[in-house]
Amino acid sequence: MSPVNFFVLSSLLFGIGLFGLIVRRNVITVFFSLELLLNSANVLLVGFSKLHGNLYGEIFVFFVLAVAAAEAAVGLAIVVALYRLTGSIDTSDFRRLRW
Amino acid sequence: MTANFLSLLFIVALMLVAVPPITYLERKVLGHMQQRPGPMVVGFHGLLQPLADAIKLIFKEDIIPRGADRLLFMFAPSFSVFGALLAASVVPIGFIQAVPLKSGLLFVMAMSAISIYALVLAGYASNSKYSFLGGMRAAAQVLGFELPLGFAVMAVVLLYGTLDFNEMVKWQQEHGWGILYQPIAFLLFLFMMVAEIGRPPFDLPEGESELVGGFHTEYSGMRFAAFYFGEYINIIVLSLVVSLLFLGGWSGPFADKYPLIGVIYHLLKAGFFIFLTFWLRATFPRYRFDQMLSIMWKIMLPVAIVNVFVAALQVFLLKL
Amino acid sequence: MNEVFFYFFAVLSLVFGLVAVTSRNIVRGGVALLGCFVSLGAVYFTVGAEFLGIVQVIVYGGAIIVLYLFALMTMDFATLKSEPIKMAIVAVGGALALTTSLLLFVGSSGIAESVKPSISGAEDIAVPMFFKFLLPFEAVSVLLLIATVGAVAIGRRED
Amino acid sequence: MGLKNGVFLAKLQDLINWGRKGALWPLAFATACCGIEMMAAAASRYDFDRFGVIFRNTPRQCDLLIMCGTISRKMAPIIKRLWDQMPNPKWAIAIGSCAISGNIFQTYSTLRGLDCIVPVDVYVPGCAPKPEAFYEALLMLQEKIKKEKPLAVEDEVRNS
Amino acid sequence: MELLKKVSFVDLLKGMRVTLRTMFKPTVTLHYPFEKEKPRSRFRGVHALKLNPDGSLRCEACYLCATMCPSNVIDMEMTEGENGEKVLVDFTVDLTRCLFCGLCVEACPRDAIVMTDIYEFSQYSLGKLVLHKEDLVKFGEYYRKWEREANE
Amino acid sequence: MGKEKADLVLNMGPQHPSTHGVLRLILELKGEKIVNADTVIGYVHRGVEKLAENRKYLQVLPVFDRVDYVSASSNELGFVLAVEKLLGIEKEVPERAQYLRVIMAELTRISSHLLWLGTHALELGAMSVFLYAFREREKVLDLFEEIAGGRLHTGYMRIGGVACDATPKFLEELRDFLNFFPKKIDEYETLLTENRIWLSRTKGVGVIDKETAVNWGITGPTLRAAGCDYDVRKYYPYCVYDRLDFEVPVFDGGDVYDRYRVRMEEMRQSVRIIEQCLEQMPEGAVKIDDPQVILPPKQDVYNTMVGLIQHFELVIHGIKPPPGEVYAAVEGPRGELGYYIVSDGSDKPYRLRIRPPSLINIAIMPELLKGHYVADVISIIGSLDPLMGEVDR
Amino acid sequence: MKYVTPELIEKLKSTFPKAVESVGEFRQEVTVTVKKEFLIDFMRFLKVDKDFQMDMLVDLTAVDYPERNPRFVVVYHLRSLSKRHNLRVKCWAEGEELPSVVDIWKTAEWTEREVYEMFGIRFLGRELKKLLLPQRYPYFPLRKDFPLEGYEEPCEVWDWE
Repeated sequence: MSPVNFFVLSSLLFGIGLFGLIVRRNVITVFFSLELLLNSANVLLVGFSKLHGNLYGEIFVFFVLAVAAAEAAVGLAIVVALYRLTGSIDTSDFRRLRW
Repeated sequence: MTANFLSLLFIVALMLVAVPPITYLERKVLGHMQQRPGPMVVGFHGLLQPLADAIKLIFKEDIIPRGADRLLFMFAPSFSVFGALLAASVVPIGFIQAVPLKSGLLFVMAMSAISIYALVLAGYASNSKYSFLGGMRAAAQVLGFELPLGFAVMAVVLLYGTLDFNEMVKWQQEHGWGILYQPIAFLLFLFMMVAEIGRPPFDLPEGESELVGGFHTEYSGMRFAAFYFGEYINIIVLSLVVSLLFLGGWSGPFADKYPLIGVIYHLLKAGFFIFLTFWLRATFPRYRFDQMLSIMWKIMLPVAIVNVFVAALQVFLLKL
Repeated sequence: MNEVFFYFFAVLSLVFGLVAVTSRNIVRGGVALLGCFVSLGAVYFTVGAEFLGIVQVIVYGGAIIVLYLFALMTMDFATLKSEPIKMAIVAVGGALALTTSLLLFVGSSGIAESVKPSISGAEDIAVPMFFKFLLPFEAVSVLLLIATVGAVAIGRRED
Repeated sequence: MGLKNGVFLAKLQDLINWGRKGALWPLAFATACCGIEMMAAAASRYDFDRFGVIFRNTPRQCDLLIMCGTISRKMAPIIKRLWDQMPNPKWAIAIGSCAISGNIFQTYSTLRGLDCIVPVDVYVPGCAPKPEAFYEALLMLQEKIKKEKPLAVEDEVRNS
Repeated sequence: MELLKKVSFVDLLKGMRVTLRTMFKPTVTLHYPFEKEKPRSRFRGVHALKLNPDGSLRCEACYLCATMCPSNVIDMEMTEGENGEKVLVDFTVDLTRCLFCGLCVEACPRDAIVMTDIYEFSQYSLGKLVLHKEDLVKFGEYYRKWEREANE
Repeated sequence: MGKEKADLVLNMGPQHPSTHGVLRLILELKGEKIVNADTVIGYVHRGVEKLAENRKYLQVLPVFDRVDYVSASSNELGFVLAVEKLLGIEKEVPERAQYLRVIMAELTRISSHLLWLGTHALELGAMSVFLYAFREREKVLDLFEEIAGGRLHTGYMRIGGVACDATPKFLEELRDFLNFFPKKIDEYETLLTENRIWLSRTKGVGVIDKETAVNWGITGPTLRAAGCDYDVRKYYPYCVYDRLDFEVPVFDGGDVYDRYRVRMEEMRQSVRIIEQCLEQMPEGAVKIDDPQVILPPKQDVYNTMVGLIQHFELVIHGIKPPPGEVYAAVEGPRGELGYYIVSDGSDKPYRLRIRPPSLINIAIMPELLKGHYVADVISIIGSLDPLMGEVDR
Repeated sequence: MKYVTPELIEKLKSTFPKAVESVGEFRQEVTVTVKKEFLIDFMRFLKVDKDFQMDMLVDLTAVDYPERNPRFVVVYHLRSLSKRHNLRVKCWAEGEELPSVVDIWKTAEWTEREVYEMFGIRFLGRELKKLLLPQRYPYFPLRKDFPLEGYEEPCEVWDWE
């Protein structure tokens, strides 16, 4: 199997993630886009890992997973707290620096 | 490859075919535990009861409530069946195994994590408050039981040193059943299994008397039946897994020479756990939502973690 | 055979990913994201990264998306405004995304070797992870711990 | 439609009717006295489960409305709504004098019977009827279901 | 001790023992359409008009049962006979409203209206639930046979 | 801190598996926690009090069977006692009738508590207890059918006595029942009393303390679970309760669990009372000998002219108590069941008021539910044991 | 049922010489009729006085006498759990209004609502909603001039609220 497959998949995923990140103003969707970006990196890592025949890339994916989980936990906590305060999850509503 | 494909067909067929008799058996067992006979009239001793139920459900009007998220509403029940069937495909029954995965146990856990989405999405999509609460409970329940389940499994995995079901059985054939080494993990796993398939005393997402029907309040006809299929396939799969993990799977006298006997052993052992779920349903009240979570987090999780250390100690001391 | 599966799941994951970021309904978006991650898990399977695929499904499917959905359910959907979409932003975002992916693609292509699928189970991954990469592993676990504590601290309201 | 086709349809019809009458799931709903007898009928001594009858709590999964007890006018719109929520095909049994005609309670606040709001298939007199009478009504309803033509288009029903 | 109890799941196992033991007990179910239990002798079922041994009606149309009935179930129609006595033309019992309280039986001074042990009387239509004289007399025949059996 | 904001309004009932019929609760939830609750009742309001004003004393009796359909005999007894008090003949009712009344009332209590136990357990998920309780309840209903002819609506009491004497078969079956029933109570208790799930679901849930309970006018097992020993049978004995030796179970937790224990203990005490009644019951008539009040024996009606005339008189003109007003109460399974009758000297009650124990017991519910979880709602409703027929009348 | 002793009635009369309209006894049941303006004081006294200690309001209902004026009499059944005695207090509802006793006994919370919807007697100083019938129901069913079968009322009265 050609590694190009992985490059294509990864770059397209990255593009989709970036698109969402720029266009959407819904915080949750922005988080979704972030997850997609992380995953595009994962795909590439797995591809290279199999390409080189060692498992370091796969191990790196683990670390990415852990970071993603941490990001989701903290991010969601912030979003829920913001929602409680403002009643909105729209990024354009979060303008003030303090309440 | 062909053998694998045949096994896959066999297992899927077995799962789908086994569900109706199990519902029948459940009604019979429950009935007798309550001094009543259960289904009696449709067919000899009610044997055709599941068939009648199925025919009725197939030809029942299918309602999608107004205001529901149509796509997710239609899609959610199939999640439950697909997740359960995927999990079933990696579980060996005796010598029959469709997909010999290296990390089979983990795959089963992953798939059961997926099938919980059926409940959550059904609860969300129904646009009914009861369903919604049911869905919330399902989501919270996942967060509750996944961790202790993981740790309980971790203990036995440490002991066996593998995630492959076949290796596990081989280990147990050599050293004796896992329940002898890890009784606490066995108990924990039983509890979590009941919680995972959502049976009493942990049938909170359904919560018949509190939430009317929980997540399936708004479902009728075949979509409702699909939930049942998923639930019962899950019961079968997890019963098979418990007997693999702790009761030596297909090991037993003569099982080496005649693999078919092994299959029967395995099914019998799993049958006991299926019976156990009926038994629990007949006997126990239901936990409250917050109590269930606090049991999971405050009792089960610490016990499971300590148990992992115990398992490590066992491995260290016994030089297994 | 594996290649066919790879293409199938890759396309599936892309479609789901696109749905996830463009869907108006956040819950549907979440489900699409789940589909995307599961198909990515299947993609890993096709090259033999079996353990990783399962972990992907467990972590993303079993934990992260459930967390998202759970948080979403505590919000009142009626109050969530539907966002107005400005074509200018869409155009700029699309262009930017396209160029970036093109750049990435161009930059990484040109490798002649081919990928050799080999099955990597738990043990294969565990050995280098716990010996060679022990320090990063510990660091990541500390990060997770801090994240958990932080999430709890933020989530708690001052009653 | 050829003869063979007709026979096949007739057989299929029989099968559907058999399934439907073998798995009647009533709504676990009662307003008054007869509801207690309904519970008794569902309990061990009589055991509704023998006939494949399982009580469902949500109207979406029900085929049968067993109306037990007095229907007050305040309750009537709700019962109508429950009936509308039930998916087709559905049947209704009026148990006891209250559900048939309002019984002795011919007062300012009671409805004169279930058939004011819902088409009733079987009427069971009694106040409260013995649990056996519930079974008789169920058997009568099964007889009625047997004669139905679930696959027939409406014109055909009109012609026949 | 408390802890031991908790850990050993005694409380739960005890309950499970009860259900398991019950499973092997014979069922208490009455298989209704196949086996029927006779109601007790005082059971209040569908009404009947009793007949004299010579086959004539015992009812003298005194209206006491209709007066006593709290639910206005009973109605009768009569004409004057040849000798000036009242002759019952029709006697209706409207089962749709009946309470089955038995007060009519108590009120009857001639022991003419009685309650049988018939409890299976479901109908497809409301009209059949209004019993007329002929039905009541038919039930009266049944009652006579039943009474004789009870006396034996 | 002020009123918490609710984020979900849940409309529980009228059709809901565990609202005991047609109670409707409007719950304002925050997560699964209730911040505000409201009760809507009246879905089986049948106008019984109005109906009673339009029926004669003799005719109205069957209606009260249907008011509290689970404890028909207690309701009849309350009404009958009130009318007898109005007539001033409560001392003249024959003793055998009094004992039979007590037996019926206590059997009713058993059957009502069994129904309560079954449904309450079913609501909390213990399915078998429901069916076990109904298994024994069938035996009680058989007894009712044997002595009175009706399973639910016994129609056994009469003003001035009871409808008919007990048959020998009834007494025999009753003795059998009393022999095996205590064992069955033990069986229920093994399933529930020590069960940790049951304990966690019921202990400390829905606590009502004594002062609150008295202030809200709560009676019956709910009051006794809160530590007050009020029981009409002990405080103001009617029938022959002053001659019987029994205890009133009192617990002082005031939570759902204690209400459960009170009811279980009450069933045991009921068995004891019935046993004593069977021992002490004298032979003799079961109806007062007064043709103004009760229909003369059938023998007299068929054979004597006097009897026939008295019979006609009573049926057509009915009982005519003197003008006045009385309040008589019995201890029903749910609490003090009172009948307040105002008579203007005619054959119909001028005003008849039933003091429904359930109505007054569940009035506290909106207060009580606050701060509990949705799952607790059902256990609290269950423990208060409201009967909607009686609440709405 | 034990009712309060004559001495206690005397005490009542001496404490509230103007309030007590009449004292009646029928079948050993004592009924005290109280003037409307003294009702709350009288009730509070009955609750806190150490000789009475009427800590439980057993029942609250009303009787309609259409030919009299005022037309309705509200009947309170009081009980002392410690002294074990009862007392029936009556109060004629002049102008179909009475002060509410819900502050003294919570039992009145629902029973007053019921009396309001059945008779149309308004209790002052509290929120009154219909209890059993729909909020839009226009009649008061337990009044004597209301027929048993009721009047025709528009259908939407019964609609689910």
